[in-house]
Formats: sequence, structure tokens, C-alpha cells
Amino acid sequence: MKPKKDLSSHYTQSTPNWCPGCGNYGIWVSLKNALQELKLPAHKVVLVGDIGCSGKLAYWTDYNGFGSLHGRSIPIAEGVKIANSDLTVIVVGGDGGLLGEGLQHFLHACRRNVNIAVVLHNNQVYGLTTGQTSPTSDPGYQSSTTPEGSYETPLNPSLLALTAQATFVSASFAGNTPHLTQTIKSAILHPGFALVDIYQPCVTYNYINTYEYYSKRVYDITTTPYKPDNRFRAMKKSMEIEGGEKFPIGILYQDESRPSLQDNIQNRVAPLVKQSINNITVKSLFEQD
Amino acid sequence: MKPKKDLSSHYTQSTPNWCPGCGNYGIWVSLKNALQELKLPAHKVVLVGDIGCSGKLAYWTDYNGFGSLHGRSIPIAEGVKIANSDLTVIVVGGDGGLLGEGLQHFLHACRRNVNIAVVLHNNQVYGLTTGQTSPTSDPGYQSSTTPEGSYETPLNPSLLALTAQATFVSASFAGNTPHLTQTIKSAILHPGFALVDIYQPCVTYNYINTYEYYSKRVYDITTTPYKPDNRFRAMKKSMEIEGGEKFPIGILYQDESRPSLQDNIQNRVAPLVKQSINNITVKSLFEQD
Amino acid sequence: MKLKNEFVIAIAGKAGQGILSMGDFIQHIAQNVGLYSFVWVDYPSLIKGGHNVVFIRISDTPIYAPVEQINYLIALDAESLEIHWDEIFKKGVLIYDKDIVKKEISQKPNKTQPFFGVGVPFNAISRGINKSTRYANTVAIATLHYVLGWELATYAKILEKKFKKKSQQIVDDNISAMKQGYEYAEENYDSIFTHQLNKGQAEPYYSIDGSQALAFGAIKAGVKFTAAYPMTPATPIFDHLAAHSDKYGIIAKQAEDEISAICMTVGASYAGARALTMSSGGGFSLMVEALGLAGITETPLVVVNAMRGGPSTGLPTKTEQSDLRFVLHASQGEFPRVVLAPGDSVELYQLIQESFNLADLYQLPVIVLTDKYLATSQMIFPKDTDLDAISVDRGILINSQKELGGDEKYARYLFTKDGVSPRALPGSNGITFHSGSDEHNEYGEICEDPHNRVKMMDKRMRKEKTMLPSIPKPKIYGHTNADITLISWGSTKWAAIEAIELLANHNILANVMHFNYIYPFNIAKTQPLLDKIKRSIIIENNATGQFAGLLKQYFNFEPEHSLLKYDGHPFYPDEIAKIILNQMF
Amino acid sequence: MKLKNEFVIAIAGKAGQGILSMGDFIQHIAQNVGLYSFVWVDYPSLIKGGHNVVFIRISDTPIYAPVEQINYLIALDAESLEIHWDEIFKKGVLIYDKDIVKKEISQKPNKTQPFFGVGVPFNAISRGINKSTRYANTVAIATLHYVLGWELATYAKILEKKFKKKSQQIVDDNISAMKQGYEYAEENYDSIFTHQLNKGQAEPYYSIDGSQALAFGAIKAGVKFTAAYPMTPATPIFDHLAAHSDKYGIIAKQAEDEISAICMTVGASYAGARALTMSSGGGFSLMVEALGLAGITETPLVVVNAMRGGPSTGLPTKTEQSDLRFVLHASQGEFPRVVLAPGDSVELYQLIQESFNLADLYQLPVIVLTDKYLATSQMIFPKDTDLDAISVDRGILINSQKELGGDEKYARYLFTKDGVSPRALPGSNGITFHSGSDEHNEYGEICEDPHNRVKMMDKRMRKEKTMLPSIPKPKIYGHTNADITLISWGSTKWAAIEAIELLANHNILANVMHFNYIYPFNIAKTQPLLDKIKRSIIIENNATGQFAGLLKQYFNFEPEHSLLKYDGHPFYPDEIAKIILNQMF
Ligand SMILES: Cc1ncc(C[n+]2csc(CCOP(=O)(O)OP(=O)(O)O)c2C)c(N)n1
Ligand SMILES: Cc1ncc(C[n+]2csc(CCOP(=O)(O)OP(=O)(O)O)c2C)c(N)n1
Ligand code: SF4
Ligand code: SF4
Ligand SMILES: [Mg+2]
Ligand SMILES: [Mg+2]
Repeated sequence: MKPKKDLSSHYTQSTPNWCPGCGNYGIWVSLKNALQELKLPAHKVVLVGDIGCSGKLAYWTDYNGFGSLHGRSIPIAEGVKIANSDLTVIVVGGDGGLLGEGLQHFLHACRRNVNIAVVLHNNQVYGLTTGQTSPTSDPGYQSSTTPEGSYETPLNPSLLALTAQATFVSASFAGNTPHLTQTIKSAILHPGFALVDIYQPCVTYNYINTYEYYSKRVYDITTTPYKPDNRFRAMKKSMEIEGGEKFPIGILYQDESRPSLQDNIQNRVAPLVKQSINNITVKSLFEQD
Repeated sequence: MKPKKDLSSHYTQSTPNWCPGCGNYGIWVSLKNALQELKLPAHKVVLVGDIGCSGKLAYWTDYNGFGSLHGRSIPIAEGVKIANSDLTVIVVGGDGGLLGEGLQHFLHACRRNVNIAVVLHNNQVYGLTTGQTSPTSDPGYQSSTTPEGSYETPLNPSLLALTAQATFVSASFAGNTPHLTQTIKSAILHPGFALVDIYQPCVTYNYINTYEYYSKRVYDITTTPYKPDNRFRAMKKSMEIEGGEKFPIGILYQDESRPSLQDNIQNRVAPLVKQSINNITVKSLFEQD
Repeated sequence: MKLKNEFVIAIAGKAGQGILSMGDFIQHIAQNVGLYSFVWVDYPSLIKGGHNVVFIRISDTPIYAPVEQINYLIALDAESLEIHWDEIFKKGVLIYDKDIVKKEISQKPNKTQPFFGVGVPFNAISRGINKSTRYANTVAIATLHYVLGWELATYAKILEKKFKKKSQQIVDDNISAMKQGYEYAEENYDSIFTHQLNKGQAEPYYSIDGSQALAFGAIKAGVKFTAAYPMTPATPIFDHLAAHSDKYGIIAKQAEDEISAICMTVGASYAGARALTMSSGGGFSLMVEALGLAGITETPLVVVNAMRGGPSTGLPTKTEQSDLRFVLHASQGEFPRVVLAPGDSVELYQLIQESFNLADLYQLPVIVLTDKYLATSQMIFPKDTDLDAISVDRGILINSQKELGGDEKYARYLFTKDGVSPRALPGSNGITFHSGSDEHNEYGEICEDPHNRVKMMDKRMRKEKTMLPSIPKPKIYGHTNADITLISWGSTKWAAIEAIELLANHNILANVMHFNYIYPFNIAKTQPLLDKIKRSIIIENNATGQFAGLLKQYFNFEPEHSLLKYDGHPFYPDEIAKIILNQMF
Repeated sequence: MKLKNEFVIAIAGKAGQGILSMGDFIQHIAQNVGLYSFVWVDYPSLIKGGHNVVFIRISDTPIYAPVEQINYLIALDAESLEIHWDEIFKKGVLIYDKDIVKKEISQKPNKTQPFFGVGVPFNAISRGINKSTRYANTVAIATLHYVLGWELATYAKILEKKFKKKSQQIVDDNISAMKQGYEYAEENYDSIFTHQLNKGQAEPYYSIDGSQALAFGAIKAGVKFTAAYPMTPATPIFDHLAAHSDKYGIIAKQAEDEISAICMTVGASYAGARALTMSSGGGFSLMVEALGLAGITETPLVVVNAMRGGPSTGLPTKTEQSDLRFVLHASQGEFPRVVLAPGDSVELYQLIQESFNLADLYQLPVIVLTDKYLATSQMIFPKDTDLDAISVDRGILINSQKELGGDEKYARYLFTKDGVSPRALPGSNGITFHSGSDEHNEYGEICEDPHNRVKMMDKRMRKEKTMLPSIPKPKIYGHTNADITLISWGSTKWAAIEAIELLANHNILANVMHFNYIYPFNIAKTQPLLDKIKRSIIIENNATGQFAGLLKQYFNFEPEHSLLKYDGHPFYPDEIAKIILNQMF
């Protein structure tokens, strides 16, 4: 295929422009690797980006990308998936959008067990708006909006997802792309709602939760006897991070038995975009009254 | 004091008009008893009502009442409390408003540990809009919006609150007014965010979760060795309801040690409504630049 | 005001007393004997109790509007009697339960009681049959039959039809309740036939409410996905779609809030399904941001706003037309949109289909305004209406790289003369593309170049002009050059049209100019019509004359008189006529 | 276009290269030597990299607007040079880093390079000092000094003041970087004084941006609570309030979303604290529902919408005036509101105070429109401005049953002539009351009575008339009866006013009619002014002429010409003058 007409200008953001060293690069690479290794045809994949540094990723791959609204990427992804179940639908967004502005959507998508994968770029800060405190910021975190330091306890994404009965809950680290690639693959393959909570250093604004900080604390749960088959045990495991010292990464919980939204609707209606709508007759609706 | 001018007409809702037998009457009585027993002067209490059958309660006591918006009673209550900490601020709302429309506010108020009590009229249905499925409706619940039966797993209010680190989490039953009165009293006295999740029969639309249904299943945890001093144990306890057979009522968890929002701000700022604003000088702000 | 050959039956009582189904029975009976009917309701925002009324207007000529008159009142409780005492017409009839209404009611009219009184022990008779009050309403309807001089055959048939699914016992009990009620009235009251209207030759029609008309139209248009959050009076539309979802292959999803509802809808539409969301003003308020998302991503979107009394929670169960300016300007920034306001069941059925076509053809959001009055009134929908008149037009859709012809990289936002860029759906073979809410270049890449910005804004805005051929001028009802023109939009249509005849009785030649395509205006086609108007009055169910403001802004047209109503109730033809007579002639 | 005795310095580079602080230094220096300054910025929506520019306009006469000219360009990277090459004025000067800019630059102007070139090894010199490029910007500013013929004393003082808190070492390093840069330029380039502007007699002024002006005004007005969710370009207002919260007893709460932000604000205001929330259009979209809550509960509310390029996410860091109609009609139903649009730092400081008074006096929501341009531009704020000119007026507040006089039960929504009901706060001794979003009677009880409904609607709407005395007419700048009137609103004020002089150079007598009170209009006072206009042009930073639409609707006034700009940038006086000259004369 011909390359794009050259529309590039100093004003066009055609390629990744995250800050040098930003953890988003690691997520970007891992996501692309995961999709490649899964051999998914590009036109059958849709990345729905939230608004934030993280969400821009949706514009920067050769897959379909839809840059949505801050906090609303999940319900938009749900609509895309329900309309065309042949598509692999992946949400890329940040802790501010998915756990602040759009927290309700995140939790309701969990209980709905809708077949999308949510890639949470958790940098514990609002990046694109220049460093404000986020729902996952550490206690005491100082920023222009909390000069006195935040006194709200951080939200725990994995624990929240488990509480709302998500069927796939995992965590990974932007600094460990092989692990992240694997985890994203499993999330995409999971038949239902899947969360990948990714510790993502923001090198420009977050001087606390750095590469070094995470590297010291993350550990791969597959190196432990842990089994991801019990929701309650998974909760306990996910709560380890609340101490701020140990960050388990890997699949914390997976339940493939619970019917997904897809399972629940496909036996009732044909794939929506496949139905012909040209000669629908409604007379019977008028008559039955 | 003189009585109100008689404005009553067939069109005025001056007194409770819930359906005969509605669980809201039990909550109404219990809340009034609790406030009376606490001897709080009427003018120092503000009930913030959500929109729903439940929220109308705010219009129907001799305390101050503010009928807010569907799903928004919590942030409004937060604003009231922050502005005037002398007020006792209580939210009355339903499962639809507080766990659907306004779920994000509920969880963020928990982590904020703001000093309000939330009285959740949990009838597992949307009452005022005539019986649709709610976030706490049982799996398979049928309504006009889910004729095929709901296939989303219900949310667990207490578990959610605990996940978000609420410092007071309790449950009670509209059919047990003495217990409910006690529980609401403890919630109001708690120094921080307090949830009272109330099983409330909706006699008109919910034929599953009836008085009988709950009466059979609720049990007072004070009759067991259970101690409400451990968050993780409280989670386990709160999850009993997910089986649909056992509904523990009473205080599931209380932590009075964590500083409340009030504790965090009062040492920094004088009560907002008490400050005089008549002769504020700002010259120094211009100068420092 | 003089009566046509028609009358109004009002059934009043508390929510939960089953007055709606009584209304249905009576409407069915009238329809079965060849009479026209129009049914509207008035109820408060609470579940049980309160004061509820269903009005059934019956006539041997077509009728499409509510009127302010009660010829026959069936009072199911004492309160209803108090409330409506003064509204019952002279020589009208009050039908009540002897045992419930303690007040002394005389059989014949007198000074203090200008109407007849017919008291029958509805509940006692019912109890006599099965120890419950279950059949009291049947007794009441039977009594009405006696009063109207209707024979019971039709009613019996309908009872049979309705209840035999349940059990023969119930059918028999109903029949005997019916007979006993009729006989009791017959024995105790001499017949009063104030109206000799017991049959007619009505053209066959369906009696459906606005929510059904809109839902049926959406189904016809091929809606495959709908998401919504419950809100009066929009919910019934969703319920109808949900009820027929399996048959028509529709997914109807109740969302956690309206933000999610509209976002799911945008997502589904982006993916290629015709998608609809609906709410009332409060829910629409939460949809405002995503409306702009559809605007800049050029995603087809149809949103129904079923208006009710505002502001805020306001009057949840009352009617109003006060969201016009709001929906017209909702969301930050500027993008093209369409606003439609159907005026009756047929327009609802057809314009919702047009909405889906417009949304697809021009890739923009279309907002359909309806209101509580339209949503809940059972209107005449002529059976000879061509249900297939409007065919589906999805606009330019690219389904594969092949269709692009050549190996050009697909550009979602290609600059085109008419502003419409060929649309591909995600999943199209060999095509991938980007789109989003940031300002973008032709490829959908984030682009802040000022020149590209202006070109892209102009491309989007151009669509407003491009669509003008699809935008008709307002319809005129009545004499083309009348002395006075009544201007209506949306639901005020028929109250205005029926006023024409009432004015004719006073030798005033009136016509109605009805707008149902609200924005964009086809100014070229519309201005001449407005310029031709001699005298004018605009009729709006709001307090600030919102549509009048548009006429001023876009046509420099100022109606001579403006009739605004914002008490929560729809317009009645006679109140319109009265105002015109008293204040303009 | 002829130059006044003024010039513009542009500093261009990547985000993260510290161009903003360079701008501050230069602005401070100019101010210190008695010159006027105006600083504006242009940057993309990304964190690091991208192309950022800060413009410092310097003059010996007051200046309040950006101009489209670059006399001196300090290019911190090669790309900046490419982008601005053609914009550097004839005889202007390019200041660059020899080692970074590979391109051949000649010292003297020539055909291909109409400007002078002064290359100094910014980074090399810095590295020479402490092995880092930390002092490169100091070198660049020193070079500018040589080029401008400014002596270094002031700069040295400012460096000293700024850095001595950090360490004497840093001060010394900066000073030597400064000296070396200056000497290098001196040795290698002969002096080019294109402007003899190295001191002036400027009236003392503060140089503050719109966000500061607004925040300071809010603090002055006694704002005690603010809640917001971060959004460009509104966030800085919140940040300033947060920064000074301890000193002024303010609680500044970052909320989980904008819905919570406005709801907390309404709650705080209901409880009696002056409360403020702010966002840009996207966040405002989410505040729409609660705006109506404030409307019907008659709770004072002040909301700032700092506009940016729309629709949707649009152009997050660019300026636009495209939310006017949106905020004017936002939320379902009808209720009175006020919309203000300040045009400069002093108006921002004052009108935000007026907003709090209006909100309290008439118990309604007030929306203040600003934009990215106002929010981020450092404007002249004359030191002799009376900072205490506007005193706090909270309207009628009842603090106890006693004040009610007598033992009448307090009615929150008492029907009054002017529509304003005496307001009590919760917690007032002996008083309890109900209020809410449902339509209500005088006691705030839910009431659907049609008569009460109409009275209560009329009571609320009446406040729009009641407040008219508080609403001034638009201000006229320039000759009272000019040949042409430039109509501005909000941030287009000064570009228009400065155009007057440019037009005067062409013997065109122009004036400016500036609107900062947008709604409600004081029609009686304003119509005569509009009627007096001979010829007119309206200037708006949007694509559809939103304010022009209002003038048409409310005054039947149509400007002869309309100048619309929607490329994300503010207006420049000379582009306005050019258009008028080319298209109207
Ligand atoms: C409705 C709305 N509110 C606020 C914003 C401004 N905004 C853009 S990005 C962002 C937060 C980004 O934080 P996060 O979601 O964690 O993403 P990150 O940049 O950290 O990857 C905000 C508040 C917006 N675009 N829309
Ligand atoms: C923004 C908005 N959406 C929807 C509604 C309509 N509405 C009113 S009450 C209600 C739900 C009531 O359910 P719940 O919150 O559980 O209260 P309940 O009536 O069951 O006590 C809804 C959806 C509304 N008033 N506002
Ligand atoms: S601000 Fe932080 S998150 Fe955003 S691009 Fe820079 S480093 Fe990455
Ligand atoms: S509908 Fe249900 S919740 Fe509402 S008043 Fe009736 S019984 Fe109570
Ligand atoms: Mg983040
Ligand atoms: Mg409920």
C-alpha cells in the first residue's frame, strides 16, 4: 500500500511523543508485541484510547484507533464490542481517567463481564495535565492541587476489579516488557473482562514511583506457589501493594467459567453489524396492540 | 411557632406517600428516632436526599432537607459538611442513585473519609422509575429493561466501601427498626465516612427480596463472636451475602483511628462559614509576583 | 365552546387502582364500534396513591388532541370527585361507587350539581362475585355502558379475549360483574342519553402512544443497539425496544448512567450498528460531552430527548417543550447537528427513521425532541399509512481496501467538496484508520496546524449546507392565505390544527404552520412562507418562547402574539381559540 | 504596518527547555527599566518536545494585546528557526546557538535572510562553567542584551534575587554565564541597535496572567471553597487558590470528576460559603445538570469556563470563544442565569467579584467565560487600580428565627415582588427548611399544582428583570461617534482597541463597543448605543458568530461585517485593521 500523503508538520502528532524515558514506551512496545504474537489481523483490532498521555497510544499503532473522551473509553469500547464481536477491543487509559473520571464505568464493566481488555497505564499521577494527584497517588503525594500533600487513601485497581467480580485481574510493570507482553496476551485471550494494571513510571512528574522504586518492589507471582483460581485469595494478594513495599505482578485471578456478556447475548441475537436492515417489517408490532 | 400556611393541595407532597408497606417507612422512623435519641438540634441537621423514592425522605422530616440530584447526593453532602462542620450531614438515597449513577462519588467519599453518614435504601430495584433492574438486583432479575433477566452480577455495597477504605461499614434491615435505629446512631457518631446498607423491601416492584425473604436471612452479628476491627475479616463477612442465603447485619467494620477529612483540614483552616469576608486584602498576592 | 359529535370520559382515582387498563378497555370498545379515540393521562410523580386521571376522547370524526372537557366522570375515590366537581360538563354524568362516595349525589342535575349522578356499588357487586374488589372496575365500565346507551356485546367480547388466557373463571366473573353492574344501573336509573354516539365509520386506525410510534420507527430503521438509563418519560421507548429485542435482533442495554449509555451508543455506531439512546433533559445533560465526541469524530448518532417539566428534576411526570435551545447548543465548541421535533404518532414513526438516515448520510448527531404528552398519549395512527415509505440510506460506506480502488491509504477525514468523507467501519478488510476527539488531519492524526484546523472545521460545518436539500419547509395546514397563522412546533401541532375549526365557527380564517424539522433551517424555502403571513400567533409549551427566539434570529420574524404554557400540561384547542378570539379579534 | 516604539522578542524551543522562565526574566527586566510588557505563549498539547514559543512584547506606551511580529528571535533549537524564518521582521535579529544551528547564517541581512544573525555558543559557554547546559539560557538572554543595547545591571540584580535562595554558587555561575555571553557577542558582532528602547517611564504595573487575576479576585470576594477536576486551561485558577488556601482560609478540593466538583460547590454554597468551580468546555459539559440544580434551588453558584479550541477534546492548548451559546442555554428547562466575559486582567479581577455578588444577591448561577488566551497571557495590571473598589454584598440573609420577626414558619421560596426570597442558611438558630430540585411550593415542598408551578416559575424568572439595574451597558472605547464601530466581547477587547490607532493612521475614525456583561442584556440601555452605530464589524474567536446571533435575536442588530477566527489563535490588532481596510474601505 502507498504510504500516507505527507501531512506531517511541526503540528502533527503522528508518532509517539511521550517524554523521553516515559513508561508508556514500554507499554506501547509490549502491546504491539502481544498483538503481533497473537497474529491478529490489524483491521480486526480496535484500540480505544482514553484522554491522557496513556490514551494517545491509540493513535500510534497500525491497528484501528479511536481517541475517545477522558474517562469514557470503557463504555465506548463496550459499545464497539457489542456491535461487532469479531473485533478485538482493547482500552488504553490512565489511572485518572479510568479510576477517577470514569470509575463507575470500570466497575460496571467488571460485573457485566464484557469481552474487552483494559490496559491501565497506572502512573499514579495525572500526566497530560501536568502532574496533579490521581486516585492512585501515594498518601502525602504533593502536587499543585494538593500542595499540603494528598490525604486520601489510594484506590487499589485490582482489588476494586475483584470486588466487582471481574473474571481476569492482573498486574504488570512497564519496565518489564516480556512480562507485560505475556500478561497483555493472556488478557486479550481471556473470554470476558480483563484488567491489566500496569505500574508505569512518569519520569516527568512522579519522582516517587520511579523505575527504581518499582523495580525494587515488583515480584513475579509465578515464582511463588500462588494460584490465581480463588477470588478471595486474589483479594488478599492484591492488598499487598497497600503496604507500599511489595507489588505482585502476573495474573492474580482468572475465572473462565462465568459466562461473558458475549455468551449471554450471542444465543439471542445475531452479530449486530452482520444483520441486514433493508427490509424490516414492523406491521406485526402495530397489530399486536 | 405558627404552623405552615396551608398550601397543601391534592398536588403537594407534604407527607410521606410511599406505597403502603414500603420499607422506606421503617427507615424513616428509625432515622428520626436516631436523631431524636442523639438530641441533635433540628437546625443543625441536614438531610441530603438523592432522587428516588428513598431520597424523598429528605423532604419529610422537621430537620433541614435538600432534595438534590439522582446519584449526586454524596458530593453535595460533602460540600455542605466541608463548608459548615457544625452540621450533621446525612445522605438518604437508593441503590440506583448511589451505586449506579453516582458510584464514583460513593467510592471516592470512602477514601476521602469525609464526615458524612450515608443511609443506603437498598431495595435492589429502581423504585421511582417503576421497577427497573438496579446494580444490586439479584442475578436473573427480570424487569422491563431486562426482560430476559439480568446477567450482571450484583454489586456488594459493604465490600465496595471496604475496598475503598471506608472507616465505618454497617448493614441493617428496614424491617428491624430497633436495630436500624441503633446502627444509624453509631453511623452518625462515627468520626468519618459511615455507610449503613439497609435491606429495604419494595413491596410494589420487588417480589423477590421481600420482608419475608430478608427476615429469613438476616442475622445480627453481635450475636456471634465477630469483631468489627479488621478490614480484611470484614470483607470476608460482607461477602456472605453473595451466596444469597446469609445477610449479616450490624457494624461490619469501624476504624476511628484514621484521620477524617475534618481532622485533616481543621488544623489548617477555620470553619468556612464562620470566616468574615468583608475586608480581605490581596495586595500581597500581586506584590509577591 | 360548541361540541362536535364527541365526548370525553375521565376516569379518576389513585395510582394502583387500575385506571389505565380501564382506559384501554373503553378505548378498545370505541375503536371496535368504529369510533375515533384519543387518550391522554395526567399523574403525579409517585408510585401509589396520588391523583391519577385517564381521559378518553371519543368522536365520529378524526381527533388528535386533548380537550378541556369532561362529559362522563368515573370517580374511583371521593377525592377525585372533589377535584373534578366543577369540571364535569352541564348535563354530564358522574359515575361513582355508592359505598365510597359519602357525599349526597342527586340523580338529576340541579344548581349545585349541574350533572347527572349514577351511583352503583362497584365494590359490593365485585365482592359478591369473589369476595374481592377485583371486578369493581368492570362494574364501573358496565355502568358507563348503560349511561352511554352502548350495548354490552363488544365489551363482553373484549373481556373474553383479554382474560381467557388467564382462566375461564376470570372471564365468567368479569362477564357477571359486567351484567350485574349494567342491570343495577338499569333498575335504579332512568336512561340518560346525552350523546347518541354508539357507533361510527371510522377509517381503520391503530391507537398507539408516542413511545410505541418512536420505538416501532426505530426498529423499522434497523436500530440494532440501544443503551439507556431509566428516566421518565423516555423509558417506555427503551422498554419497547427491549421487549422486541429477540425478535428483531436488537441489544438493549441498561447502562450504569447516561454517560455510559451515550458512550456505548457512540461506540456501537462507530462499529457500524445503527444505535439509539434516549433520556429526558436531566439525562441528556449528562450526554452533552459525548454529543461533541460524535460531532468531531463524525460518528452517526441518534438521541431522543423526551422533555418534561424543568428545570432540574422539576415536574417529572408533566409535559413541557423547554429543552429546545439547550439541545441546539449543547456541548462545547461548534459542530453540525440536526434537531427534529415530531408532532404526532405518524411523524414520530417517520422522523425517527429520517433521523437515522440523516445521521448516516451526514455523519453527525441527530437529536429528536419529544415530550411527556407525546410519549404517553394514545393517538390515531391510520392503518393505511405506508409503513415502508422511508427506506434505509446509510450513506457512503467503504467496506474494504478494494472498494477504495487503488492502494491509497484510507483517510477517514478526507477533505471533500460536500464535507462528507467516505466512511469505513473498523473491521473492513485491509483497512485500518484512526479517529478521535482531538482535532485531526485527514488521517485522523492529532494535528494542531492552524491551516488544517480551519480546513477541518470548514469541512465539518459544510455538512450543514450539504444537507439542506434533505430539509423540507414547514407544513401548512388549512387555508393557504388565512387571516391568521398559528405557528406550532413539535407536540403543539394538533391543538393548533383543531383550533382552526373552532375559529372558523367565528368566521376567522386561520391556518397552521407546523415545524418538525427544527435545525438546520431551510431558510430559502421557509422565509417566503413566513413573509406571506398576515397575522400570527406562536404556540409553545415553555416560558421563554424558545422557538420564537429562533424565528427572530434566523428569519427576523416576530409573531404578533405568543401563547406560552408552562404549567406542566399540553395545549387544548379551545384555550388556543379563546386566546385568539379574546386578545386578537 | 508601521511600528510603534516597541518590539517583540520571541523565544522558541521545545517544552522542557525552560523558555517560560526565560520569558519571565526578560519581562521582569523590561518592567524594571520602566517599559511596558505583554507576554503570551503558544504550545501544543504534549508534555515534552513539541514546538513552544513565548512572545514578549515590549513598549514605552501601554500595550494590552499580542501582535503578529517578531523583531528578535531566540531559537533554542534548529526546528524553531525553520518554523519562524519567514516571520522574523526585516532588520530583525536572529539569536541562536552556533553549535546547534547547522544552517549558514550571515551576520548581515540579505535577500534570502532579511534579518541579522547573531550566533553564540550558548551551551558550550554553559558547559565551560559547570559541565552542564544549565546556564545556556542565561547566555542567550545576555546575548539579547548586547543586541538590544541593554546594560546588564538589571539582569544581574534579578539573577541575584532569584537564585540566592538556592546557593551563591548558582548566582555566581549565572553571572559569569551572563558576562561571557555578552562578551562573546560583543567581540564577534558589531552592535545593531534596531531599537533605541532601553528604558521608559511606564506607570507602575503588575504583570499577571488571567488565571492569577481571576484567582486573586475570587480570594478578594471571599471565596472559601473551591472544587475542581484538572482541565487545561482552567487548572491554574484552582492551583492559585490552592497555593494560597492556608493563608486565606480556603479549602481547595480536587474532585473525582467535574460532576462531583460542581455538586460539592453547590453544597458548600447552600451551606453558606462563597464557592467556586471551574473547568474548560469538556468539564463544563459534565456540570450542566447541576447548573440546573442551582437554578431551581436558587443556590448562588459561580462557575468559570476557560474556553479552548473545540469541539470535544479539540485543541486543548489553543484559544477559542466557542462556548457562548452553550453556557447560555446549558441544562434542561428554564431558569435565570448570568453570563459574564471579562476582557483583560482588571476586568477578570473585578468581574469575578461582581459574579459572587450577583450570585448572592439574586440567588442564581453566574457563569464567567474566559479562555486560554486570557488564562495564560501576562497582562498589564496598573498598580494604581483600586483593589478594594468592589465590596462584598451577600444579599438578604436570615440568620435566625428571631430575624424573621414573629413566629412565622420560614418559607425558603417565599413569593416576593422582585422574585428574590430571603435566604436562610442551614444551621440558622431555630430555623429549618426544605429545598430541592423538584418543583416546589413556598416551603420547598414537592408540589405539582399547576397554579403554584406558574407562580414559582414566574418568581424565579422575575429575577432576570430585578437584576437589570446591576447590569451596565457595553463600554465604548475611542471616539463616541466614529465612522466604524468594532464590536468585541470578552478577550477580543484589546486587539480591537489597539486597531483603532492603526486605523487612525489611515484616517479612519473607529471606536470599540466592548461587551463583558453578556446575559441578561440591559436592552433599554444598550439598544440606543447600537442604533447610533454607523458602520460595524464584530470580532469573535469562533466559527459561527455566536455573539452576532445574540445581537440579532435581542436587538435586531446585524453587524455589517463579521470577523471570525477559529484557528486556535487570538486576534492581532493589525489583522483586524487589515481586514477593515481591505474589505470595508
Ligand atoms: C471531561 C474532561 N475533564 C478533564 C480533562 C483534562 N484531562 C486530560 S488528560 C487528564 C488526566 C490524565 O491523567 P490520566 O488519566 O492518569 O492519564 P495520564 O496522562 O497520566 O496517562 C485530564 C484531567 C478532559 N480532557 N476531559
Ligand atoms: C440524571 C437522572 N437520570 C435518571 C433519573 C430518573 N430517576 C429518578 S429516580 C431513579 C432511580 C431510583 O432508583 P433508586 O436510586 O434505587 O431509588 P429508589 O426509588 O429505588 O428508592 C431514576 C433512574 C433522574 N431523575 N436523573
Ligand atoms: S508526562 Fe509522564 S506520563 Fe506523560 S509522557 Fe511525560 S513521562 Fe510519560
Ligand atoms: S415503589 Fe417500592 S420503594 Fe418506591 S415507594 Fe413503592 S414500595 Fe417503596
Ligand atoms: Mg495517570
Ligand atoms: Mg432502589
